[in-house]
Amino acid sequence: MATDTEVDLTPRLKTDEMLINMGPQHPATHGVLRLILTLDGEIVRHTEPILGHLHRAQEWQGQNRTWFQYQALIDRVDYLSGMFTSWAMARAAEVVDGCEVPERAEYLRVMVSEMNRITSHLLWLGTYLIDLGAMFGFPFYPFREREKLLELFEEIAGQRMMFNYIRIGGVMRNPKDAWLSKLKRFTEEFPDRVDEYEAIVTQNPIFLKRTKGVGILRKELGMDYGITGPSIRASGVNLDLRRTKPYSVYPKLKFDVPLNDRDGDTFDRYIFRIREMRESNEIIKQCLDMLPQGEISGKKQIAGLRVKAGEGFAAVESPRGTLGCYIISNGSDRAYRIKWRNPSFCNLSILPELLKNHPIADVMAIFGSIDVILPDVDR
Amino acid sequence: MDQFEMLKAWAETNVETTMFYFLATVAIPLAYGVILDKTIIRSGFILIGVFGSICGFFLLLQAQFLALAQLMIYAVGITLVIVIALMLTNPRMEKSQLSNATPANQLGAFMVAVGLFMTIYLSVRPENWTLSSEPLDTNNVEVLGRALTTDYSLPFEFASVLLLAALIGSVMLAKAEKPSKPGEDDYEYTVVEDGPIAGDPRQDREPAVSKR
Amino acid sequence: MRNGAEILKLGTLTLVWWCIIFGAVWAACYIVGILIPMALTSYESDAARMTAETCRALTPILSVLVFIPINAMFMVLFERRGLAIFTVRLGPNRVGPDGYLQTAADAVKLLFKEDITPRGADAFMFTLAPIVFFAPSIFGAMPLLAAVTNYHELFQIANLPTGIFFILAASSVPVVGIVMGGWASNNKYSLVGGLRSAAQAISYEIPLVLSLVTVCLMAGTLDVVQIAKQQSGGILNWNIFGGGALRGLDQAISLKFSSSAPALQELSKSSFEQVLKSVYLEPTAQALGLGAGQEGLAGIIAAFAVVLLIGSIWIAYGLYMTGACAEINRIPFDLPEAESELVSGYNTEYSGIKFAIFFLAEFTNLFIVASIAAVMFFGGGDCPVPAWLGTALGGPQIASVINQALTPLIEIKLVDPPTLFATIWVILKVYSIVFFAVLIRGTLPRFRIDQLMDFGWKRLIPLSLIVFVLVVYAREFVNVHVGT
Amino acid sequence: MLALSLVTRAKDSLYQICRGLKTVAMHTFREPITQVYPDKMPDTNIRGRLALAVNPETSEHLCISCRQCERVCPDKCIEITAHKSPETNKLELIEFKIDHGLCMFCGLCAEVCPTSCIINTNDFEMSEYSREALVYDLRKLTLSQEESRYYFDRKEIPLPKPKPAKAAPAAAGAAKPAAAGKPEEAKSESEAKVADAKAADAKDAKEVKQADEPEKQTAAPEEKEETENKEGSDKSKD
Repeated sequence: MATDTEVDLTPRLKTDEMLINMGPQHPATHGVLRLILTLDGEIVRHTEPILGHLHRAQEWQGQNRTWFQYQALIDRVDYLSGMFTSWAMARAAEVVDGCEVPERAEYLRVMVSEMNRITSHLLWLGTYLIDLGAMFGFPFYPFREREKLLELFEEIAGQRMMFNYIRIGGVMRNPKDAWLSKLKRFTEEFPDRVDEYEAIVTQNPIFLKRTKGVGILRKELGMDYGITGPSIRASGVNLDLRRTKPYSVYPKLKFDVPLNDRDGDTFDRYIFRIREMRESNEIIKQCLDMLPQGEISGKKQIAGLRVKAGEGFAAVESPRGTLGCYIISNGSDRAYRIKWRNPSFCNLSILPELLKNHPIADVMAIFGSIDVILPDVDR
Repeated sequence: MDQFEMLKAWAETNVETTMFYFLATVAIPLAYGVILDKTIIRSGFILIGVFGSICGFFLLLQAQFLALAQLMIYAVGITLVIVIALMLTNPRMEKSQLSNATPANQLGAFMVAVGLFMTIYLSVRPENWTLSSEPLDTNNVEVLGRALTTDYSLPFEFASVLLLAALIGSVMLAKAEKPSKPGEDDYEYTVVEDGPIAGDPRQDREPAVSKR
Repeated sequence: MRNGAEILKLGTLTLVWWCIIFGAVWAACYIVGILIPMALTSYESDAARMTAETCRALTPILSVLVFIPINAMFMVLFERRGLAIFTVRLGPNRVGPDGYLQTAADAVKLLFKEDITPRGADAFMFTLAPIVFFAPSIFGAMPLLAAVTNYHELFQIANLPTGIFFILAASSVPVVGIVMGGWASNNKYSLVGGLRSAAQAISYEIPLVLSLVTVCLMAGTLDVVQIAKQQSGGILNWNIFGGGALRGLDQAISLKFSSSAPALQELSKSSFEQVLKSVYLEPTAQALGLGAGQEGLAGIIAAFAVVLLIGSIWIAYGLYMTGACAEINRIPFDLPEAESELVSGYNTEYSGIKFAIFFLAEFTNLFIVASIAAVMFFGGGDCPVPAWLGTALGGPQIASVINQALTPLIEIKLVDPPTLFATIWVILKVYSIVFFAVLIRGTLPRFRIDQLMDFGWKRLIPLSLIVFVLVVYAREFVNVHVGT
Repeated sequence: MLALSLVTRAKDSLYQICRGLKTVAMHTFREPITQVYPDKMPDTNIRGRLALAVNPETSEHLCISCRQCERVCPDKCIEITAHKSPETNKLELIEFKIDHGLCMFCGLCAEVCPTSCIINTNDFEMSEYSREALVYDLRKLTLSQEESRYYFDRKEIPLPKPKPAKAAPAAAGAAKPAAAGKPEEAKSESEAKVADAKAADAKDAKEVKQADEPEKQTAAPEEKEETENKEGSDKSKD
């Protein structure tokens, strides 16, 4: 099997190289990334990502908005996993401020963020299959489940993507019982749906051909480039902040972190995301069982919210990897300095290495598999 | 009734002649176009038109199978390969060679062309072509098949040997340029893993630093 | 059946559109092929007769010209609604009653869109490309038309003795249009798309042709009308079931059915065996030179040959469909226009009417490919119910009732029942295949170009050669069409 | 051997493809998830278009011109014009503008509003032909009594206590419809606080808002002092 899927791409005939400008208007660059590809025939020899088309000065805005206002903005950095960005910022601010977060709020945070992880991976799954050319059928199925979660988000946070739900010191709103039971129902039926996706995709010979042995990310190389998230776990690096640097109530929850025993390829990155969705589902189930009663916010959520002077860093494990936030506060109602460590930006840096000597058709298979969100790259 | 049949017969013969002249007037300018067009890929496409009209001639001769084979193999298959080969070659190189053509070269080429034409003309002219108005057997696939496997089996086999030689030759050509060392075939602008990511690969071209 | 309403809607939509398409084609054919010649024959002049003849001769091409645009419109809609059902959506349901006119609106929109020729493009080639892409599909449809209209004399004109070869030759031309368009667009994505298309078409033409040649070998002719005619007489005679390999079984069963009287039961039993023997054992024994005592061996070999033949034909059909999907650039072989890689491939720069022609031709090609399959493998316009079963189900009575009802229309040549039924069966067959193509489109991801080439050259071509050889040998021991 | 493995693999591949095809084909028999949107309006809980609620009981305007929303808005899309009434010495609302083209529907203004006046409705349809039309004025923003009741019920906001009837300058409120009648200035903040038994978070917001009031005045010192119509209120902030 292995010998068959390996592609011998050593060039035999010397032909003229061609520069192709992929993006920012290209349908498969997930937004506005621009890649300058140097092609030898259909083989990519050199890649140069051009960033910044979506730069919105999110860090600068953090210094010019009050904490309260900035929380509403920060969801937009990684718009597919807004819970994690707001959580990272809230945790950083809590580290600086030293305020307590009630346990119920922590459970709610874990719950909604794991839900968010599922939605993010579902969207990735759909779009990834589009990248691989399954344009018309399969991509709609993940979106169907995602829709259910988005409706739950809408009910609890008031928005489907820009939640503004996790706040410094707690969360915004208490869920109702009906909401919890809906979520419970979802968690019960979700594994069947994932089985369905796997029935369509995982063993599909074309899919296997497209993904197995393609874009192999060596463990050391990935560590050198600072890759995080499922991409590096698929290459066998045990880096999941929920386990390695536990935060919130994760130590109390039972879940597996899938870990590969070899250098991961595109297929591994796919299958690890699928497994992560299942694990997230389990986490939500446990949270629903363990959810305690009590306060939901340890700090008053008001316009004049202040964070004590000091500086601190906190990171969460977002669907794309380690999402860190570094805050310096001078005690006023806004940050003195905010710096983000965005997983997409770091993960994207590996792209030229992964694409080298792959045919142009693999560009999207590989680029899709590292799951980059462009606003997260450009901030 | 007779009148009608006559009309029909007249129309049939005339349609055939008209079609012949029509195809000829298409084919000859297209053939000139293949030679004269400045854009080499365009002349490749024009060649398809030439083959298409030759296919029309075969149809007029009631050789349907040959006509269709002509269309399938020459007009589409071979010409496409030619066009692709042309696309993959360097057009600038072609241009420089063209400009290098001296008047002596041009004269030589002209002489060769004239000589070739005269040879073909002289060899074809004295032949006695028997004219026949009798239609060919509609199932001329069978006729062709029989001819190829009985009377003409030797030329047929020779033709396939030629094709085999061409295949082997193309494989050899494709294999000819083998990278001597694994590192050497790397794209020269490629920034190796340990080096910094260069801004513009064409400006600061760095030698390969190290290999893992 | 929680989705019953949507399936029902799709069914109604299909029926309505079929009525529109075939109504239009029928009207055009009737007026040009029958009404005008009928009117003209009343004049005794030669010119009138000539005109009448010309009209009749032009009927097939006219019917195809009317058919193709309307049919392509319907197929786009059909595909969109079908995909919507597979993906738990509703599909286009806004324009017209329940979305029936969606594609008509799209077509009108495309016609009135600005026709842009990019700067630096070769304008002549750029314009020529869609024509070269589209025109062959019209020609390709012609012999098929003769085959599927149940040998109606009006469409017999379109037949050619080299029918299937003509279709294949015509269907190989569109790739020139793609390469031309790709090169003339002055766009690198288009160019890569065009080159890919050429490579793909040339590679997949071989298994495609070889699988069809296998069928032609069984049929002993290239003439599609002949091939369709040979398969008449129920599902067991179709090429997909060995092209007459099961004919003996068919005959034996029909014999059994015909003798329903209990007294004849014993006799019919023996004759049942006799028929089987005469059809299967004897040719096999003859071919092997076996004596009278070795009937058991001959029976085993005959059975094996039949199974082998049918299996080979199924594989040949699979090969044909794979190659055809690649020829017409459908998923999973839609590399020339791979959206995620090449934006839109060869038609990136096209807009307006030129894009519409590309789009039209794509779906027409799908239809033609499906009709080739219907003619070559599924018996053309043949009713799948065998005669004995039809009799048992009261087929003749139904037919006579229908004939009675249609008699006044038949009188004035408004309807020709054989053609009508043949058309209905062909359409059902063709659209089943199209529906399957839609299902495939809804499931499979896309190949990569080098894998596509590998798959074509290293898997499909050897397999098609093996199937070819198997069929050559297997049919020596079985009565296929050639023998009868 | 090789041929056998090839056959096995071909069989496996075919089986897997058929499994996928079957799964997709079985989806035919599932209910469509599409919502027929314009025909059937979705029942959302979305933080939609901003609006100003009136007291569902008395149809009084609830805005007290405290400018909390204007200050908290990250996009600066709210613009309040108010003046201190010479008779009552209380703030009177003259104009309330929200530029929905700028608004990002974060809902912060609704959170800080002490009287639950500004709320996010569930309405999300506000297509217009021009950007100017997206700037909603007081008349367009103010909800009717029924709508206010609907949203108060839906969002489970406790009903505000009706204000004591005032000798009405209501008629002086220019050519505004009755629903958008001249809003009266609220009582002192403490009074309003006691009166309105708010939901927990809303209450929190209000309590601390009082505590923070002097500090905020340093940042935006105009509130109590300036009595005139302030167009450049956002300019005065830095």
